[in-house]
Amino acid sequence: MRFLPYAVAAWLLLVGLYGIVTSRNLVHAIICLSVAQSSTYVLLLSVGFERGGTAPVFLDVPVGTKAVDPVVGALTLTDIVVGATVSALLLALAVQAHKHHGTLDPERLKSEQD
Amino acid sequence: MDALPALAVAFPLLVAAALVGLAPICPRRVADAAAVVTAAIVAALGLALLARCLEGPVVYWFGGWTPRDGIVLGVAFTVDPVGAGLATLAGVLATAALTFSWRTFEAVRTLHHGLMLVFLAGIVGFCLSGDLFNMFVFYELFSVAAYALAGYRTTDPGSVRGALNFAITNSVGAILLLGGIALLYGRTGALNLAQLGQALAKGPADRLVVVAFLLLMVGFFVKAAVVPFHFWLADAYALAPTVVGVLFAGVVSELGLYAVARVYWTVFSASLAGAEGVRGVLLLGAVATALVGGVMCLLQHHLARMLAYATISHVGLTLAGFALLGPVGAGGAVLYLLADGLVKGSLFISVGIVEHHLHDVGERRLQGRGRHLPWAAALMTVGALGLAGVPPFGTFLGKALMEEAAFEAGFPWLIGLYVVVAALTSAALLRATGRVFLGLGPPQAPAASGPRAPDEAALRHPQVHATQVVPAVLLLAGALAIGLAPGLAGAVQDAADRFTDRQAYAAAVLQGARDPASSRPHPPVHLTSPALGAVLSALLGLGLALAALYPDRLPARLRGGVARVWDPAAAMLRGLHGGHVGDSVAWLVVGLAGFGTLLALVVR
Amino acid sequence: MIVLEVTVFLLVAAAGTAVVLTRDPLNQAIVASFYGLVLGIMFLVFQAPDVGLSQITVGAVALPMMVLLALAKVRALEGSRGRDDR
Amino acid sequence: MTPGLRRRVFLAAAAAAGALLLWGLTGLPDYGVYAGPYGDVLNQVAVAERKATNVVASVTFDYRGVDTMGEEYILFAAVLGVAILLRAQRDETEQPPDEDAADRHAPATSNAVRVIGLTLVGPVVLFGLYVVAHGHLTPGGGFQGGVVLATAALLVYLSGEYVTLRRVSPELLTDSAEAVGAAGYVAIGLLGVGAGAAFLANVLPLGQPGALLSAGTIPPINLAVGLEVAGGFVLLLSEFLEQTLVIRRPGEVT
Repeated sequence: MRFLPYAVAAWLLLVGLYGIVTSRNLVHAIICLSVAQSSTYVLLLSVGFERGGTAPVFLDVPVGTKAVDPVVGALTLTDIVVGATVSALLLALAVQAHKHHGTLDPERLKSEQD
Repeated sequence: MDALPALAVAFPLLVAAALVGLAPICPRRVADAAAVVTAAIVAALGLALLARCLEGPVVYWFGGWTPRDGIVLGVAFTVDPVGAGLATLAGVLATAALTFSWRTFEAVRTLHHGLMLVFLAGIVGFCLSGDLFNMFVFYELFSVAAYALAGYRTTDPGSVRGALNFAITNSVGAILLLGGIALLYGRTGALNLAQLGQALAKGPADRLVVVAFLLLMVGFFVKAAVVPFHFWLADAYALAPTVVGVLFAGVVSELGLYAVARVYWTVFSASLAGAEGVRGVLLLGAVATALVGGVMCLLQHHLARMLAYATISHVGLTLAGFALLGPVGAGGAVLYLLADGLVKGSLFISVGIVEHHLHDVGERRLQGRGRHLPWAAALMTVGALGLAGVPPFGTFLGKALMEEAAFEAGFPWLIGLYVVVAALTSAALLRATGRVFLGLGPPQAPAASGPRAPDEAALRHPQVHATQVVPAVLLLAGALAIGLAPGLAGAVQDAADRFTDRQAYAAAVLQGARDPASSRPHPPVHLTSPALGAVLSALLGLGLALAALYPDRLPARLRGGVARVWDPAAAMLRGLHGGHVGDSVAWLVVGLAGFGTLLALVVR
Repeated sequence: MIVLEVTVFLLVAAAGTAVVLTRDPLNQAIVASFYGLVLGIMFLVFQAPDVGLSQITVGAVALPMMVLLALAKVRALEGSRGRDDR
Repeated sequence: MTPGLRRRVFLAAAAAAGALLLWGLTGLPDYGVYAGPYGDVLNQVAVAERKATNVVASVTFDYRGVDTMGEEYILFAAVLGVAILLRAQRDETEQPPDEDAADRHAPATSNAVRVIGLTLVGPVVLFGLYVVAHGHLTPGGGFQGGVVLATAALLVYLSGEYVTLRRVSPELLTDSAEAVGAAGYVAIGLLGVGAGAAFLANVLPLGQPGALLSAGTIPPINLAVGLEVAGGFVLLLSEFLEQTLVIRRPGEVT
């Protein structure tokens, strides 16, 4: 339990990368990238977590109540936006690639030298 | 309060939004002019910042959140001459590239200009930032803009594949980067570089610090295209539109190196100080990058791809300067990086001129067809000399400093690396220049396929426009000016002393200390033997180029011997660089494991 | 509480793995939507409701939607390509 | 590399990299223990200093507001990129759909779905606006609310009212909403410079914690972000939608 969420983060990263490396479909690879990206959300939020802390919103609870770190929350928010927008851009590129090459399979998108 | 650092980022962002918002009613010429002027203003702001931070870093707290008792609450830009210099370089290259594109570029309405300005603003923010997470944000900002810019030349199907590979591999790099940031934050509860450095300075590096350094280093190395993280680069850079390629090759790769150096000296230098082996690990990456890039460069016949591999090999040379982990090497690396960026930007424009007039960039198909483009020929030749680091180019001065540092640090063999690699890249360029513009070499069998445009195409554009040539000439002039400016070597060494002084940086950020630090007297740089080395590089390059053009004139035995070694090696290297995205990511993980194992071994 | 946390962590790891192992992109988009939801719940466990809310709107709705639309586009292209060949 | 070789190379390297990562991760404080000073200090001082009860909002839009400005422009750049990529392609191959064409090609929708979908639009829009407006008080804010607002547009589509969607959110409107939102963020930042303080300084009256009109520049920034995110996401979705619909030919309507 002491390191479980950290281990989950490492696992998500590697399993996402495994998906990209073995992928036969670019759209599949893009979703795998978003899984790898989600490892950072898990890692950031778990390092900022404080057992027994509330959410850092002091509307109903007074200031001074033990609360979790608000900074990692803000960082993860940014991270989620970045991940989503990169995925959208990649999807558009994949659609383009399909238009030019007639396939989404990276094996068949070969580099033509010269 | 003087808002200059914030304006250098906010101004291009504001113009970008305005250009996009007004796209439907904004005439094309107005948008063109606005983009060029904005880029030029950013360059001027960079210069103004550079002038201001010579006496110590300029620290700018967004929202006015100055630190309390050494605890940083907000985000700071910490501008020093190195960061400001890179920001200026980006502004200059963007101005040149946008001027070049004035006549050549069919923009999708004005959206493209908006994207270019966001790209520029991201680079500037990245160079000025003094906060690790903020660096990540700006890193992603210019990267996302770059992915889109790399992929949208719909006439070349390869550019989409290149952009995909680029975006996926670099996004994986960004994930590693963020993992490193999370590790450091979990340990120290800080994101400001200075505060992080203070927190880590309390003890020697343990496993968390080693892995955090590894993740940050690899994340930035992906952008810099250090071997084996470089497989994405050639397609992305070579197939991007010229206006984008100028910035890619000129400054973006270098940003990755800058970031490793910045983070090393502000955050990790105290805790890794005892580990001499770190130097060896970094040098290993540098040597591999320089050699692989140089050999691959020589193997290319696509002019832009050639420049892309030249970029990789020179990243290796620059990294070698930083890897010596001393102020002299760092100063040389910075100087080299600035001058080399200008030279490569100019070369990319020259290739753009060739492409614009001949509708092709394949060296063998173009044999002799560039005879009516004397400007491009001259630019390419002079640029090749600049790449070789011949005096009085700025690249020469930078290399001289790095060689001196290598000698003093006990790595004299690095000097040989500089000579050989500069010879390889300049040989490739000289060979191509000779073939395309002078028609040298035995006639090539005309390629059956390929975009061989009829020569009337060249007749339709008989004139090379000033907007195409002048930017390239000015960039080369800038590279010369860096080499000739009196006193620049001393100023750069002062800047490098500050860049590598963690405690002074921390004091300036956390306590607002702004001591007019006494500049250490610098011994004069030895120039004679580096000059001989540079001339040797250029001659070697010329010889190699001629040998490649006229292999039949070589003695048969020599030719056979070379072919036995060279051909299988070349075939293997070519096979590795197939442009498969899975390969890029697999090699990235191999590099992560390899560098990680080495770092773990040397830091123990 | 601890039991809940461990369950959610393991569920996230399993769902992430399932997303990767689902090789058909159309099915994968649906699994990914579920994964987005589970992640959102994990963030609520982490006492980060702001993040949970955006994870659910983005990860469980917007992103899978874009994937489905991109796939629809690709299929349409394949359809027209098939017809042109005939 | 062949697929099999690539996979083996990856697995070997990933085993080593995974071991290294775990080795480093065990150097972190135990899960549930927060070591650093940053968050604790902010939890103590932020409500008093910023009068915003949601500390995450004051970090996002004030203490670290420049990060969020960068983030908004990341979205801006990505949306621009998608638009450039897909529009260029559209210009090459297809005519933009005129309303008849869209009407003909859009999938048929049952009346029940249509009614439910359209009935939901109102509440979803209201909820989105609520989330944007209360970002400084409760969890939520411009980003989350903006995405919710964009989903409202999606509902319109799901109800089969694609033509309506085209009327409600033509490119011009969404483009400019996005641009105005992005420019608005920078403009609010410049407000601080104009007032003689730093860029992004919170120079508006702060009010009292818990009130809707409090926290100075945080609600206006939230509004700019909400505008940009809603415009951006509608644009993203409709660019992909456009792709799907334009390409369909009469024979393919299901």
